[in-house]
Amino acid sequence: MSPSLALHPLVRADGSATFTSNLYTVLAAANGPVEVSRRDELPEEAAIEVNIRPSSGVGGPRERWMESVITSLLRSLLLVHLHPRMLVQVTLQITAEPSIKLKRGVADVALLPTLANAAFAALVDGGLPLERTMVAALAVVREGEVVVEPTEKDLVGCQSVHAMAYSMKGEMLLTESTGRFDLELWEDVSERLRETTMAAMAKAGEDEGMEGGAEKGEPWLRHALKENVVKANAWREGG
Amino acid sequence: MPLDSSSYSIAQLSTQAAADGSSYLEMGLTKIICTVHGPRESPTRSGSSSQSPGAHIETSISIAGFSGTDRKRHGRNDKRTQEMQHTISSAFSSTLFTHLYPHSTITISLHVLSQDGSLLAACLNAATLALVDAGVPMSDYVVACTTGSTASYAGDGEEADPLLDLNGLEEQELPFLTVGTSGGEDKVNVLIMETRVQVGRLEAMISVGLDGCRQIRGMLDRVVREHGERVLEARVA
Amino acid sequence: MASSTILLPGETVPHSQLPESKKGTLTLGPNLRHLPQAPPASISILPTSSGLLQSDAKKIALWLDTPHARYAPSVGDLVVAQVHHSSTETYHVMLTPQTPYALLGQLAFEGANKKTRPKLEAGDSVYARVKAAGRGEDVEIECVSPNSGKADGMGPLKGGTVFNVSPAFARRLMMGPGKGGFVVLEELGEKLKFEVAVGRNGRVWVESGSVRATVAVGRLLVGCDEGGWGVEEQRREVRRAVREV
Amino acid sequence: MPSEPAPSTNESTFLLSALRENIRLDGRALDAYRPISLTFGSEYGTADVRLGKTRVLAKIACEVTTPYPDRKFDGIFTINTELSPLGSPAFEVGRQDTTELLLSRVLEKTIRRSGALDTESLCIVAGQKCFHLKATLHVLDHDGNLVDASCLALVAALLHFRRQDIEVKGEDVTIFDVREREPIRLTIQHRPFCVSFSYYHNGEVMVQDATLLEEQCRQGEVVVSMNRFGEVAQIAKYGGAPVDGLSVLSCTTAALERVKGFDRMVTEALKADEARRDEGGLMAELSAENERPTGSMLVGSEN
Amino acid sequence: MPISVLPPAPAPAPFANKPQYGHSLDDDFEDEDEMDIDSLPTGHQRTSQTILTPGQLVTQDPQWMRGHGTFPLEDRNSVTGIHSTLAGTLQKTNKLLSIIPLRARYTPEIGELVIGRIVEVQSRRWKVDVAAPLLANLLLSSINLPGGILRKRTSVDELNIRSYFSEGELLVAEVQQLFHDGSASLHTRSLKYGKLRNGYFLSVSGMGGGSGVVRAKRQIFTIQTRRGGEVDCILGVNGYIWLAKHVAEKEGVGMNKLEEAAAADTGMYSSQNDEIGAETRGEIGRVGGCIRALVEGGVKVEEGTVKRAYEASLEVDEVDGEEDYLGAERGRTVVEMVLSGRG
Repeated sequence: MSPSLALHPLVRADGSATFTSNLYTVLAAANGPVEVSRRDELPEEAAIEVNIRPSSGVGGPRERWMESVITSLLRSLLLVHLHPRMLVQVTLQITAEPSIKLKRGVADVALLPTLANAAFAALVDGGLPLERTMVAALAVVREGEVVVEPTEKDLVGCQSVHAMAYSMKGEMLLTESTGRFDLELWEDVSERLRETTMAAMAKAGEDEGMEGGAEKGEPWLRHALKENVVKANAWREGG
Repeated sequence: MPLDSSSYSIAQLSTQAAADGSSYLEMGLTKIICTVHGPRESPTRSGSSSQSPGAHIETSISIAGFSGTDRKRHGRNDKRTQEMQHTISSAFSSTLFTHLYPHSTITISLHVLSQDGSLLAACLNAATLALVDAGVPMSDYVVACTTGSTASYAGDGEEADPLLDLNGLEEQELPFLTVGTSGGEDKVNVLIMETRVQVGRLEAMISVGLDGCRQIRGMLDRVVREHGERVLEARVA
Repeated sequence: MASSTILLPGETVPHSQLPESKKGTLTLGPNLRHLPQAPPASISILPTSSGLLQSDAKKIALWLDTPHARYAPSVGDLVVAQVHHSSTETYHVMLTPQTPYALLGQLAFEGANKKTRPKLEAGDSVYARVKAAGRGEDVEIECVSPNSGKADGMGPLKGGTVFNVSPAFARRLMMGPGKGGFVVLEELGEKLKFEVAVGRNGRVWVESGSVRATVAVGRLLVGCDEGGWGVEEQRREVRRAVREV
Repeated sequence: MPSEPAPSTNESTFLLSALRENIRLDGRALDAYRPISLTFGSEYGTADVRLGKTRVLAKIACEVTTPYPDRKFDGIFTINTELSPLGSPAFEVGRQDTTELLLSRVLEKTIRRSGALDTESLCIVAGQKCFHLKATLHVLDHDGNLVDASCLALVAALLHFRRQDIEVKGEDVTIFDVREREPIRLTIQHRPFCVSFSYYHNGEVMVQDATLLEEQCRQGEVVVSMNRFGEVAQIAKYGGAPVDGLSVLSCTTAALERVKGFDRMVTEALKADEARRDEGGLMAELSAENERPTGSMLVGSEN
Repeated sequence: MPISVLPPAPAPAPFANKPQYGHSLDDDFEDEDEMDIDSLPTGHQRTSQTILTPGQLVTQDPQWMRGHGTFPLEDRNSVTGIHSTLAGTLQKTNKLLSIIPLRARYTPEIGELVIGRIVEVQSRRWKVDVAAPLLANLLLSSINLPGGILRKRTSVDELNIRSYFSEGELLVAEVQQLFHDGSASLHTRSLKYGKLRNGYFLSVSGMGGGSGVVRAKRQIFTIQTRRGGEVDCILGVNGYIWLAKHVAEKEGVGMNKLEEAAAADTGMYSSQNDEIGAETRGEIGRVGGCIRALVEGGVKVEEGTVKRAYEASLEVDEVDGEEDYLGAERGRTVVEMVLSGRG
């Protein structure tokens, strides 16, 4: 099952997106560039503020940690130097979670790809200047086997969880893992995730050429973004 | 319904020399000191803050730990207190001539020394006196009181007897509301009700409350006049 | 005309899409950037957002449209600005919420000198053009054309009201009759008398002298923006609105 | 510090003169609401309310904890409202602002203080174990009238929510997983809804369901919370321009009509949701079993 | 120093002991209606002796004009009346009716002498607290610079702005101009204005109060004290008062520009106090005590009352023995003596 992405679900925020993976749904809003408080102002580039809001209750240290991970990921995506002394604000609201209780560490890593994809899509929707396109994905190792984009059941009793993000050019932008694994296994996982994420961004032509393209899934990110652009430009045909 | 005011309410003006205006008010066992500072220039006037066309009214309520029977600590961040602060600020922002004082602040500080019901009403009355003392122009006094209904919400509306100016115990047992008026002719400025009551009961409660406010207005007005006469006496002497 | 190249952030603009003009330099519009460090043989132009690649062979320009972005001021844009406060020589005005205020000189009006300058209060609206906007510097606007010294329709906006639309919609409205896919204003103009000032910052000022007519114009504009009406639908809605007024 | 910019003089003057002629900028009648939609999520206890452009999401979660020592026989019920930049770029994370304060106080008074939820039913073992019901309100889009939308979403979510079933044997408590036993509904004693009135021209013009712009231009508001049986849970008029006592009373009359509509709407939406969930037919018998206690509570509050 | 412990003031009589007054709003409005405005003398310093309270109707007679402290309100019969917004007394200036509040913050007016405290230093001006709703402005160009009046202002002066006045320092100045928001612009372009030192600051409630400083012919005067030499008194109209050791003026009255320049140079902007003898300090303190006693007794503070109070305090000392403190009983005695002296 390929993840689903809907752009611009909100009205007030500059850019917004809803992203649903096998496990979570995250609603993201991006505002920017907006005025920044003196305290957070950076002289040469835009400050990035990420807020993660759990579906119930208020955030705690776990959310703060995820925020720091997402912030540094976004810093590698956004062209921050284009808006010095301004703020790019990203708010990530978790709206649906797995119904089973996951171990804390597992849940944190498992959530990261959904957060990252939602945040990226919201930034695109808000027209904020980006350096590259990226896709994040999750994999678990279960009974020695790598499962990409796992379901709830796959997460229970897995050995390790890996969240990674790749740019369109195949650069690794994010990697967070937890559990027991060795370097070899990690390399294996990262290769698998690279293929998956690349497939999500692939151009239609390249997709077929790729080995086992069907298995990797369709280029959902490209489709979703393309659809959004086509919709916005529909008037050109009419006029 | 006459307000039982014999040896009951006490009010004074100009009790704190250091403030621009001040008052002390007792309504039953609810006792409040109010000080008013300003209008004075708003402290933060950085570029981003809005240049408001009129004075901004800030209210702070501090409830002494010993004011109630349960010796509870009342934090400033208590939402109930904050709501009262907001209510008082907005009640006066429509009554005071704030447009005469652009980009300045009027601070109302209320210190609750003892509480036994009708807290919001007492705060509003005390603030009115202190603002009069401070010489802040206003279109009318803001006066408030509480009214309750004797029967519980499930009972029949006809038999219920509304009562005026509730104490703490009555507030815990009966549905009640706080009504504040200003501008004369039964104009309702503040109306806060937090207990469940049948809709049919409201009319009687509000009309008794309006009557109570009229009486309290008379009292406050007399206090102001007496205070004024004393001041004039001293000036002439 | 419109190409059908849709790009994602960081993809290279294909060479085939570059305007085929040998003379003159290529102008890059919004949402595109040039990477100079790339080998000289290949011109490396990257989009910073996802959108439809637009090119103008005459002006040798290339740009990318983004549908929802916050308005970014660029020199020459006409905007509807709101005065926030004034200091001795300038008005501080709001173009979009939550962004630093733009500056409007108190003398930047047609024929204004110390005595004749318009007195603006906080909350007043002006129709102005962006005079300066650059990275990291204050945005400046003016209500007088730099060439003619005339107001050219700019200046304080008296009466009427302001409606909020998306910046993309505002830009299309300003493309002129038919070009932006809108016929609302033209159609309405035949039936009703009203003044309108479209600001690129997504604020449209409308004044007709009658509350009902102004509301009708505003609702049509907002409906058009949010509903994405086609030309036929626009005509139908205009007819209905006119009947109601 | 970001804040909602004040409307321009043109906008506020125009809005007021339009209201003088009983015209609203979106063409509504003064007492009309914007289109309302109420949808439930796939999880129990999730309600999404849209009121024109305003959108609120209410979520209910439940966990087992120890009760407060001074309230041994009660479970814990908290309502959490926090405004984030999601709803409007003017909201700042973690900042206390008046909109949030008033919203949370109104919900507190309307739902918690009026006893809409029977907290005793959340008690598992007196003094030792109880359910902690956490209601969280997410404001996704703010275009005015957050109070009415939030209250509607919260009441709907509470009615939609099912908690895990339990079994108490002496000191031992078994909490059944959703898969093991059909979860059960909460005991809702009455359904209060909020109706907010904004007024202009010294109370001569009263408007329901104000948009953000209308809220910014108003002289004051009256928030009435009541259920369809005419029991008023709270009234709040925090200062603002004084109005006649009579017009406040007329607000309650208008609110009653509106509340009846809300109540009907929630009932229908719940029914539709149930029908959708019941497609498998598997839950039919289980839910019939659960119908009884909830139904009787509703009757009880009718007296 | 002796401390007098005051017994708590008796609680004011509860309401019910007095006849019900203004039982309803309507009574209030109508009873107070016909105030005899015509018989009221017109002009400053002469106000009615009846107290008006906020919301009260002053008159419905259309011949009068609304002044400060009033607002128009239409009643049920759509007759517009002038209502009071303050608790105070009525003042009539020809056809203009104003309410003079019993007490209020200072409202600056052009030409008034005020004492202020520097709150903020900006690039070319100071922000001065003068007890008014808004801070007053003092422009760098509105002060005398060392080197005389002919000296040109330079950017160096802008950089050295703190060497003239810095935060917390006191000055005496005149209100030069008012802005549309009611805030004042000050100037110190006269030798009698400028930085304050060698003395003692005290603040009493400002204009319009039952007590406090009132506008008078002279706001600056010198008291010849018995032991400490001369003490300068500056009574700011805004209720701020400065008492200082008298500094002899340089050579005569007719100052020319050169002398002015010289005076300016010698420590015009110094923040250092001169040597002040213990006796002078004592006398400054005594004058301060007198003023406080006057304020407490509700007597207006002006040259005459201050001087009389000083004399009275000396007499009290002769009777009761010497004591520095002028509070409580002694204070009241002084006030009584002042009042009887006048009557």
